[in-house]
Amino acid sequence: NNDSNESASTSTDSSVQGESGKEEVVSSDPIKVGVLASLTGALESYGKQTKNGFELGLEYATEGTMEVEGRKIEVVWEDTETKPEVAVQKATKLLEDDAVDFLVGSSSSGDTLAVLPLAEEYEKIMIVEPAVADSITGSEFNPYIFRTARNSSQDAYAAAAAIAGEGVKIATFAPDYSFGLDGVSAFKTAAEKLGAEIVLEEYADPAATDFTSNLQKIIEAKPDFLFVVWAGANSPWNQIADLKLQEKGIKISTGAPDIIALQFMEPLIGMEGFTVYHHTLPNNDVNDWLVKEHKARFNGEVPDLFTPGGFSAAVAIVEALKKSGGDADGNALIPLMEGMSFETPKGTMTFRKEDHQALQPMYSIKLEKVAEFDYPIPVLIRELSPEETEPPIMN
Amino acid sequence: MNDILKLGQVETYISQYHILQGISFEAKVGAVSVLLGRNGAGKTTTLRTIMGLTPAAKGSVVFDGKDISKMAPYEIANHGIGYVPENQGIFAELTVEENMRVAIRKETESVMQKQDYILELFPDLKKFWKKHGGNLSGGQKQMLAMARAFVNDSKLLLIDEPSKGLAPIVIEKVMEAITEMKKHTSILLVEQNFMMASRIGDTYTLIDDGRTVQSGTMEMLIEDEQLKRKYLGIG
Amino acid sequence: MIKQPSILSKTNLFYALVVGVMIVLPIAMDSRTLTILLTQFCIFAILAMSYDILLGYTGIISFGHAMFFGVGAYSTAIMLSDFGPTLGSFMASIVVGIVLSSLISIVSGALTLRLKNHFYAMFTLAISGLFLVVAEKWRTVTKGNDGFTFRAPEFFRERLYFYLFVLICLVIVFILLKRFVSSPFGKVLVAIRENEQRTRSLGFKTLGYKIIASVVAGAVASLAGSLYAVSLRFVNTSVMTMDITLDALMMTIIGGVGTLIGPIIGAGVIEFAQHYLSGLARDYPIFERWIIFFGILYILAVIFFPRGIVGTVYMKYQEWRVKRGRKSATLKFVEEKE
Amino acid sequence: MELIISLTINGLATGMLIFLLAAGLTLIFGLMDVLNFAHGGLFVWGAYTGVFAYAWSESFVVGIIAAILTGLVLGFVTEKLIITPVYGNHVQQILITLGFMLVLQEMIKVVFGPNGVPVKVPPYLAGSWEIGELTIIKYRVFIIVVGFALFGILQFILKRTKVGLIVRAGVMNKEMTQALGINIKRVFLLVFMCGAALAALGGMLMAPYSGIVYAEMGMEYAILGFIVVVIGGMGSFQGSLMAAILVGLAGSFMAYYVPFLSVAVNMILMAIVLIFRPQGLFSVAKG
Amino acid sequence: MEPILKTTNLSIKFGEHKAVDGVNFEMPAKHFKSIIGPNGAGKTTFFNLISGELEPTEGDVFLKGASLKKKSSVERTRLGVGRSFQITNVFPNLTVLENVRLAVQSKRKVRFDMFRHFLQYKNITAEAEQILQQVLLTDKMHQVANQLSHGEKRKLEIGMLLALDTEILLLDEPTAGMSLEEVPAILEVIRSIKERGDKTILLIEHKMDMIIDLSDSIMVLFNGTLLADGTPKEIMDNETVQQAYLGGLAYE
Ligand SMILES: Nc1ncnc2c1ncn2[C@@H]1O[C@H](COP(=O)(O)OP(=O)(O)OP(=O)(O)O)[C@@H](O)[C@H]1O
Ligand SMILES: Nc1ncnc2c1ncn2[C@@H]1O[C@H](COP(=O)(O)OP(=O)(O)OP(=O)(O)O)[C@@H](O)[C@H]1O
Ligand SMILES: [Mg+2]
Ligand SMILES: [Mg+2]
Repeated sequence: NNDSNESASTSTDSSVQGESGKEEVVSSDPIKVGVLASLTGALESYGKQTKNGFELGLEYATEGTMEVEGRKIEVVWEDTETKPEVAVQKATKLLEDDAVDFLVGSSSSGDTLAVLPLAEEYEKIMIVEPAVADSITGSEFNPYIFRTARNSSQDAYAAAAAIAGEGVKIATFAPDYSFGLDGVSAFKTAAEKLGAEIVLEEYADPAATDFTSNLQKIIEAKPDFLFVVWAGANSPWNQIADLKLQEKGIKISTGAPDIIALQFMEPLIGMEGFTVYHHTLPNNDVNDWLVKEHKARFNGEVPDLFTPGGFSAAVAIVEALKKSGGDADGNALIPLMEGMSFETPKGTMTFRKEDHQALQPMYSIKLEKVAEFDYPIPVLIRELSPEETEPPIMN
Repeated sequence: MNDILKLGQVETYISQYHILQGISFEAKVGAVSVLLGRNGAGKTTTLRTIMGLTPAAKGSVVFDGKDISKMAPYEIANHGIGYVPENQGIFAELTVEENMRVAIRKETESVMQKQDYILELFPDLKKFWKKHGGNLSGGQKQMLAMARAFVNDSKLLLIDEPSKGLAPIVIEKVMEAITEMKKHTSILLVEQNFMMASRIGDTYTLIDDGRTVQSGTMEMLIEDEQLKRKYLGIG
Repeated sequence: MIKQPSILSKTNLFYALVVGVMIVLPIAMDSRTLTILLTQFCIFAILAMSYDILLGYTGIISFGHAMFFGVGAYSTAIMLSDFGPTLGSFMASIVVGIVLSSLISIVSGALTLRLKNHFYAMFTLAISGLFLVVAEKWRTVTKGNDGFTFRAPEFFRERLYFYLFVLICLVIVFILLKRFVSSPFGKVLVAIRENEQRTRSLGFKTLGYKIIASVVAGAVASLAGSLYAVSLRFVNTSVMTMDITLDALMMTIIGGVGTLIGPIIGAGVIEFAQHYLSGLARDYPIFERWIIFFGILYILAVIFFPRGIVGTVYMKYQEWRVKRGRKSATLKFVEEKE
Repeated sequence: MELIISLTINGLATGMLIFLLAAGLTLIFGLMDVLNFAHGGLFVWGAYTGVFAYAWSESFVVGIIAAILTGLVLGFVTEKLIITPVYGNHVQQILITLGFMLVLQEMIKVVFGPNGVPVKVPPYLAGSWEIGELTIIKYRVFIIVVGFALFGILQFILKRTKVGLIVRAGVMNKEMTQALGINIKRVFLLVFMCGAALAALGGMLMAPYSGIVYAEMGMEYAILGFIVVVIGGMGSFQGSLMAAILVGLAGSFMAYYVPFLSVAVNMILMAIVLIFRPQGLFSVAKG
Repeated sequence: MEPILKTTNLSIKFGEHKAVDGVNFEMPAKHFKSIIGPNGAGKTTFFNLISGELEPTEGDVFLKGASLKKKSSVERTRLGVGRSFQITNVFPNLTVLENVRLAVQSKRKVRFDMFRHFLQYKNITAEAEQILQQVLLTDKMHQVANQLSHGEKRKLEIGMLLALDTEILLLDEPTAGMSLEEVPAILEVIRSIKERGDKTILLIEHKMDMIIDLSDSIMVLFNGTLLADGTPKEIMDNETVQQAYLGGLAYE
């Protein structure tokens, strides 16, 4: 029944709040948050995760009252359809017609980048979640942008931490477009810093079905590790298994993705890599609450890769508002949020002052078959501290 | 009853245009009936209406005792009507052979014999058996269109301007063929070539402006100078 | 005799009225959302009109129209971010986009416009696919799939001004293209659509005509792309994808090919239907799968408006006139179409 | 040498897979001249129903049968509701089939859920053989065999019956074929259903190969199908087969030797063929 | 006098089949020549070679002494070789008037004028209407061409050729399928063109009475070769022609 929450995360009686707000210096009107996500199309499942997470996060951070400093919080959802022009349309609608105080979003880097200038134009805080492109907090950065999602570089550092070391030979394999190329280049920097040697960079047509040629080359390069950056439906895992890379002494490493994608990674059981989140990994109260509530609310489903992200975005907003005493003015919030730390299902996150990227824990993991799950799950090797995966400042 | 085909007050629309506004005539078994009329009179439309290609809105088309006015074209064809359209309707990218194969309903002994007979009649077709229909000369296309209609055993043949574009010597052959056909088939002919029409026609029907003007035996028409002058511009 | 075209014809007055409403509406409603929606609509209307020159008037199906749109969008985005967000560099970028598009049209047209139907369509698909790859790979300039943001010229920061500018572009493009298609040149294009071989034997060099048509279409599409980039202040490879071509195609067909006004209406229908339907999804969870309704809209459009909205309305109107027995029906029809 | 063999086998398998995708389009687009953008939808529906039947019955064969049945039924519905009104009109075909494609694709999400579904290769086809340095994936060999078998059957049917001829004649001049006593509507319906069934079968065979089915897979592969049909020459199975193999091999070798171009290989191939041999490699029209 | 049109050893092969085989022919300007021959003799192909629709495998066509070898059909039309088609070949979805107007437009030099409304070219429309009058199609002027009956399309075909107003007219069976009543009217049109005396006309026909009536000379093609060329009388008396073409049927 996740739909019933739509745009009505505030179920508490509004008249009461109206009155209680009267004494406040700042307005007692509700605070509005506009969330942009891909609610249809190929990235639909990401959008839904963000949505569920965000709603739970609000509830958690407001302790169920759905209000902060006496102001009610209202959420308006918009579907970007993973099209930049729609994202801009919808964002403008949120900023203009709904007069939202915060933007949150979105599921694709393209949509997010297209919306960034609007945040600046309207001087509203935008929490980026879960888009990963480095340029969001890098070359395209503006001061109204805060990102709770991890960025590509953080992924890369986490990945490097998992496998790179002095003299380790690594080959990379990635889809031939921004996501893959950025991922590999960030990984390369991180891995080389740790003394590893990148022996081969292979890229494949993201729409391809046959990866054997690329894998053939990788086999010939005889690396110790193959680091794979992948996203999208047709994955190379089966072919990696079929060509027996692991038997040939090439260890595979990659990021453990969302649960749906994990289902396809059976062939990779045993691989060591990293992940952003899996509900079994973080050991803290927030996560416990999230898992419990999520299960209770969504027929026993557990939170997925981007659920804590949505959750964190909500927490960040509420915490910022608490600091400002309910003032949602963007310019007033920026200094308060810079350097702000807040508790999320992934532990403590901190918005770095320089580029507003949230530094956050990541996880070194090993993919294993565990009895109670029907898909391989990432098992914690070591939690990587926020500092360990701190990416360079690029804005 | 010896009418193979009988049209009763047939009216046909093409989109919103009222083209046929009352066509009635009979075609006798074993006879050659000829439709005459100036350009745009509605002769072709009449044949197309019989074939079910532009179905009649009103009136009856009775073929061999059955009303076929509501049937689909292929059913009508399968009831035994063969059709040579005025634009020949050759399948341009099929070879002559393939054109014939599409036309032949069942490859029985007798049909194959008939095909041989027809190919003797039009040796050009045999010569260009493997050629694409679209590459034939105008007259050869006309021959192919006729061959396609002749090859099956039909009870009635509708032929739209067979002499068009044919050399005089071939017209002779076609007339021969039609006379031969007449032995087992009835024929409804649209023909501008009055010489040919009058030589092989048994009865005529005059159409003008989508209406039947007059019908009768060919002899009567040949006699009737006035009628000829008025509707056919000859005499 | 056929009436001479007059500036004060009923149709033109009607158009003027519509433009008037389009100017007043966003000001009166004071809604930026509406302004943005209308801006998008105008941009896609321009794109769809350019497509109509190919599909509706010359009878060429192209699956690569997005490449011109993309060239325009990237020219503008790159120049605005490299040479500063001034009106000057914006205008220059439009010119650059148009010149590039024209060059591309000429080269690809000369290579393959002799091909028929699907073959040309598939060739354009290939070429635009290659352009997409270039946009993806030339990351120093395009930033690849992620794309980049840039600043719009000062004057266009006020979205209403930008909207008015786009609207003016739409009107000008419409008038110019209308002139173009009803000129003798345009008549030859229609002849090519109807029967190319015959057009040639009347003494028209059809290849030249087709290339010019595709140059015009490409240039206008590039203009649309430039405007699009400024409206988003962002560009990424999505401007080059098949989706854009398909949008243009759908808008043209829904509105009615070969009518020029049709594509504008088609753009309106699609933009607003999309906006409205996805809005419904937010308010009523059963509309979560609103795309189904969107698809059904296309299907119904074909069934009820087989010649597109404008084309079918014209046809029905004509039939109605004939039924009323007016002799002048066809004459009227011809005149109005022209 | 091993390398060449291995690249060839993989290219061949990919080619065969593409042929399986394109076979249905060879009938519908190549022969019947219908620009069917909903083809990808038929493909996905085949894949999904097949995969679900396979999972439910634990028999791959049952999955294949389910996919084919789905294809036939959907083909019937599609032809009757969507295609019949628009034969011969490419412009309308594009619009209506794209609309239908959206419906099919979204309906997948309604019926089977929005997420991708994992598919396993049946155990008897799983794994690979190793011959020296050479690794041969079993399922690929299976695909190659099925591809050739299907090609043989289709070729046989088309050559031995008048169906191909009648369809081509019907496309050229529908009225005339009717006047020759052929119920062309029914012929078109049957051929379309076969095309749809082939699409569905292609989807089902594709599923274990890529290990996943997802709603958006249709459109991607349909475009590839169109490319192959055009390169091969409209309406010729032989052409589609050769073109598919060409595309497969080119992809395989390019990815190895000229990786920079591998993203663009299909497009380049098609552009070259269209410039130098516009009617396609094996055109039926030009004997 | 230089012949206006000349062919030397003009030949074309389709595969093994020689459709036109070494035809040497010439004709003076303002002459009226008819071509007869059995079906498939190569008459239309001969026209196609002259008008540039097909390329000869051998030989050449000369217009006023200049070789046409390198000229496309478009250029030949502009140089003054106009033709009508045996299989009706019009613009199906344009009105009759527009069909003719396109032809008139081609003759005038307004082809690349892109931004003037075509209705402003009143004289083009006027001329088109006048031509439609000549070919008896005035009352069908605003009808779409594919709504015409076959005979009417033939008339339109001639109208378009007249509108092109080329020096040489190639007429391929202009009256095939035309009704008895209307053949004379079209004949009149052709005759009046002939009598104006500024056109060179080549006519393919099977209607012998008409040919004999109009032609200055007749040439006979047979199996792609030039069988005979001479005055109508000579041709009619030629034994071979009798046998190969006319059969027992002389003419009416
Ligand atoms: N598709 C159509 N739409 C509108 N009118 C049409 C259509 N087809 C034919 N007509 C009109 O119907 C009338 C009759 O046409 P039809 O073809 O039957 O004439 P016809 O007697 O065969 O003439 P012809 O001797 O020239 O072949 C003509 O006036 C023609 O203009
Ligand atoms: N494009 C082509 N390809 C192959 N053969 C052709 C082609 N065009 C014509 N032919 C053949 O060349 C021969 C001459 O054809 P052409 O059309 O010139 O005959 P024609 O004299 O005009 O006959 P008709 O009086 O029947 O129109 C015919 O046998 C025809 O089949
Ligand atoms: Mg007729
Ligand atoms: Mg001829």
